[in-house]
Amino acid sequence: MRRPYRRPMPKTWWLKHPHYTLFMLRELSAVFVIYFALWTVCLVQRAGQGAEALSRFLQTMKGPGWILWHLIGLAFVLLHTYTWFATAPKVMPVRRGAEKVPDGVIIAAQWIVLLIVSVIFVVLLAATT
Amino acid sequence: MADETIILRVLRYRPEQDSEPTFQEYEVPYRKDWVVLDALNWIKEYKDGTLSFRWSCRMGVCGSCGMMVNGRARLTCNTFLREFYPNPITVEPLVNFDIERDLVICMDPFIEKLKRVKPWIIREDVKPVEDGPYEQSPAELYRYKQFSMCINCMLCYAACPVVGLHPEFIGPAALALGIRYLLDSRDQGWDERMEEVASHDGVWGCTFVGECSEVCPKHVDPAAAIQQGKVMATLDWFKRLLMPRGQR
Amino acid sequence: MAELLKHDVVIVGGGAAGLRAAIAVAERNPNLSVAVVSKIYPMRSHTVSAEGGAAAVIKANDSFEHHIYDTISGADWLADQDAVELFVHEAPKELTLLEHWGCPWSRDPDGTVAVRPFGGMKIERTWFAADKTGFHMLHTLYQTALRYVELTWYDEWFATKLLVDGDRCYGVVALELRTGAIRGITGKAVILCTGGAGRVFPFTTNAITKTGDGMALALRAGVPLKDMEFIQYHPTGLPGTGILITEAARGEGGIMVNKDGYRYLQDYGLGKPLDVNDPRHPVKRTMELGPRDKLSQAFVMEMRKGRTLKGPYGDYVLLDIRHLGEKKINEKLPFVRELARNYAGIDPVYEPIPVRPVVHYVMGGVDTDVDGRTVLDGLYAAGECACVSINGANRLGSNSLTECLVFGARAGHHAAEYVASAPDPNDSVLQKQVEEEAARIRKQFLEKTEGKERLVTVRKDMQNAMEDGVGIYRTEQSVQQALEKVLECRERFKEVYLDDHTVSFNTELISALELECMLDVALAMCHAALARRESRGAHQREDHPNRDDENFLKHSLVVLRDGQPKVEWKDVVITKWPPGERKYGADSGLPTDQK
Amino acid sequence: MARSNEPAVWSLFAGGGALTALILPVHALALTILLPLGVIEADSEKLVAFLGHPLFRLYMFVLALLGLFHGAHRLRFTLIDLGLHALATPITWLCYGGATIGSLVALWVAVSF
Repeated sequence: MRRPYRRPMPKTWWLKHPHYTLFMLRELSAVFVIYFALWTVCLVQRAGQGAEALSRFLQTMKGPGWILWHLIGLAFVLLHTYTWFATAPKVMPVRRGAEKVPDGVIIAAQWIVLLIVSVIFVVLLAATT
Repeated sequence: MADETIILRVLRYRPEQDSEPTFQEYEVPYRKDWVVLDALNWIKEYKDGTLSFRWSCRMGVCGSCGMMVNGRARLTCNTFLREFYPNPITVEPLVNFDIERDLVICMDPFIEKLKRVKPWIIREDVKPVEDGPYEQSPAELYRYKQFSMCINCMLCYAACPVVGLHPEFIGPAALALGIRYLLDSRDQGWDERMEEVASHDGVWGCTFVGECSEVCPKHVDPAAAIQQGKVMATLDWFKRLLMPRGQR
Repeated sequence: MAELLKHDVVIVGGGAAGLRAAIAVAERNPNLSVAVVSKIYPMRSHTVSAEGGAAAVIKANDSFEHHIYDTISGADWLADQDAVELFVHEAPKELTLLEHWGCPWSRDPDGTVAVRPFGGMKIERTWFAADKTGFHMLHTLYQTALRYVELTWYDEWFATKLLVDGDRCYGVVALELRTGAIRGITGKAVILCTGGAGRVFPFTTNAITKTGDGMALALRAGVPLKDMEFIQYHPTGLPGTGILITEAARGEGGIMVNKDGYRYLQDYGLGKPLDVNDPRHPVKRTMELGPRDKLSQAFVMEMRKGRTLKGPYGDYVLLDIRHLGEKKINEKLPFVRELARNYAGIDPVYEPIPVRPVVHYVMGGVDTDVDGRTVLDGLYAAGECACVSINGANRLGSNSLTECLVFGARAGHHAAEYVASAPDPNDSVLQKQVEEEAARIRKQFLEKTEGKERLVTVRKDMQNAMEDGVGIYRTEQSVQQALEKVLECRERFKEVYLDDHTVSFNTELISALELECMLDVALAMCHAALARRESRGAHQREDHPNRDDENFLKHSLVVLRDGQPKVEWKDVVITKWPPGERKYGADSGLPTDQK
Repeated sequence: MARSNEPAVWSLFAGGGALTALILPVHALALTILLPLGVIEADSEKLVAFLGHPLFRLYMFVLALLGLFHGAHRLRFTLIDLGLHALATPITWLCYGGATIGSLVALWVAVSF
């Protein structure tokens, strides 16, 4: 005779192991990606209304609540970046003949690109304003 | 030294008498070179012959002794007691599967999923055996080699929350195998196999938790296989979109 | 009363031989229904543990002649030469088929299949998939077999008895593990592919499943077991666990040293060692690439001289592959490294591996012809559980995986033809046998109310008796003692009382049925070892230290007559290669200008 | 089983993931924190010119499009994995619908500057 037993999956499965929790946090970074994208749309929209509107907007953003919120967002975005770069060698492995380029090399290369892009971004921003 | 012992908390479920699983504790001699499987065998041989579990090769290649050890999916033949001593060890059947009895899970869904990805070479033209083997360069071999190392131990299914949440998900091991054949230079079954691999239950079910690769005892990295499968499926999808049928 | 589960061909065992046979039947005649009955899921079969490779002539520098000669001389001339010839000729085709089915054979840079040398070979001819050849072959076969809808999979069904009506075999009685149901699975042909019986011994490379089930089933049905005295000890197992360190480690250039760091094999007629840095090292059919029986025997001699190392699991010597370097070890022997790290606690890149001889393979088995046929019509056998024989007194490394394919396929093909003309069984006769067997199992194990023996003690006593009496070196007295102990264990087995009396996934019951098989196989081994009063290959009788072709160039056959084991004899088939002296080392007829 | 049309959204998700991983750290730090705090000093008029530059508006639109689809995709699976499996279809419509609307708004902002 057979009577297989099915164990239910608890709703809190993502708290059962740090890896699952980290995964959930990684997925939640999406909220901030959305947020920053929309925030940028707002920024440009304000800029479209003129210098004064833009100043007022930035003034509001100076509030400690906003800054804290953005710092949290930045942390999540960095988590997103870190995890995204870490998975790149899995998604798109690079091979030279039979040899696989080590994951570390691919990950480091991405961070170097990020650094270059970041410098360009800041320089452009600082130089034109 | 010889008197040292360790506690094993083992999940028991006997369908003929239990309505649900319960834990049973066993005190087992502690030996530095014993693995969890050795301890289970000691229990079965000397204390309680009613404890059921699967095992065979005891050298980490047959894939039958996977269980949850302290909540992690492990091969019990290469999980040493010394990793936990002197703390007790909890042993449960792999999660995300039905329990047949004690530490034995029901493998039927896995076998069905294995078949779905058509894990065999599909050829339009079959080379006569007299003409000898196909040529395959070492580079071509290494494209899929890693994904051919799966021992079907199913630890990845126990580690994958998607398998638990959506039982119809084909899952890490079977998908990695499907992708192994897609990447094999001798295979011509791309279209046929893609129907499953690139289906909703296939690679697209995966949310890339990545835990399958963490627990894989053979470093198959099914998560990588599945992500590469997504890239392959995406390129294929655009190709089909841009090119009329029959001209691919 | 449960209906019979009817098929055309019933295959028992899901390892390399069983799966190859299943595919062969399905390819030969797609209208046949094939049952694959396996006590474990097929991909768990012990084929999975084979490491080094599979032999077949493929390279231009090799020839069938070489492979035949290596096999026959390795077998100490006890192999049937017609069978060896046929085996060698079909081997490349079978390995090529595996390649067509997707087996990831390791490759040379030009894309052709790579080969490596193994013990006892004049020319390197072992195809390999790194050092997980058996694993890759088994999974390739299983996955390929999954495409055949003609196959019905009885996974985790344990065959307990052959169904015989008159002088023909018509199926098996089998127990479904998860329900405990005992059913008849019938067909006009049965192919036994249940593997070897290494678990008869306490220290073995073999998986827990290798309990000689098919051999015992055949023996009980009156079919002889052939050459059961020949037990192969593999020279390099890990002490304690018995986990195999593949011969490929030596094929790639690994050396064996005693406690003084001395390459002791040179003292045992295996040639002179070359420096490991010499480009000609390792020399084939020499030193570490001698045959397994000689290497294991050399270990015992070293031990008697006190030149082995002492460890908690007995004496051992060292297998040193450090000079190969990390890159080559990772590429060619990754599993060796993984196993040594996990189970010996050493990294072979930096330290030599402790090893000792360990029971690895049973050369003997169910007596068959080259088509896998036994004396019982409708009953076939292939793989380790069969004895064709191509392995004679000592199997060459990497011949057994190929053997599973060649003779699995031949048995499958022949069975597919045979069932077309075989008469239908009488269902009620079979039904009755099923009921009797079910009743026996219930009565003897599940419904038993008392008994003073525990399974494990009987098993261990049997295993130790076999190791002590029928080990690498034997005498009349030692075998006689083992035989008496085995007989005593058989008596005690009747007193075994199980803890588990339930039906659903009762693994203790399976262990009991397996022990019952092992006791029969052990008995056959003892009788054969007593009867062969000579030393040949893996059968070394210290009271009869020489080979005796005059009296024993014969296969032993153990057969049950009125329930009593009797030893009979059958001539070895000698065609073109008259028995000669086995020579290894410098005088092995080896070309001196090897690459 | 049929092939899924998931590649349509997955390619946007992957593109968005790559773009945002690369640019969002500096983008968020510079624009949402350093700029309001005055660490990066900017003249309002010049800033308007910078933000209104066609290239920045194009960048804003691409960031919005890819970022929103990236986020929507993840949000969709997260909600389902948290136990809303039964609502998979409406969640899917909601997430990608939202991303589409957001992208259209971004396009309008970019064009109507």
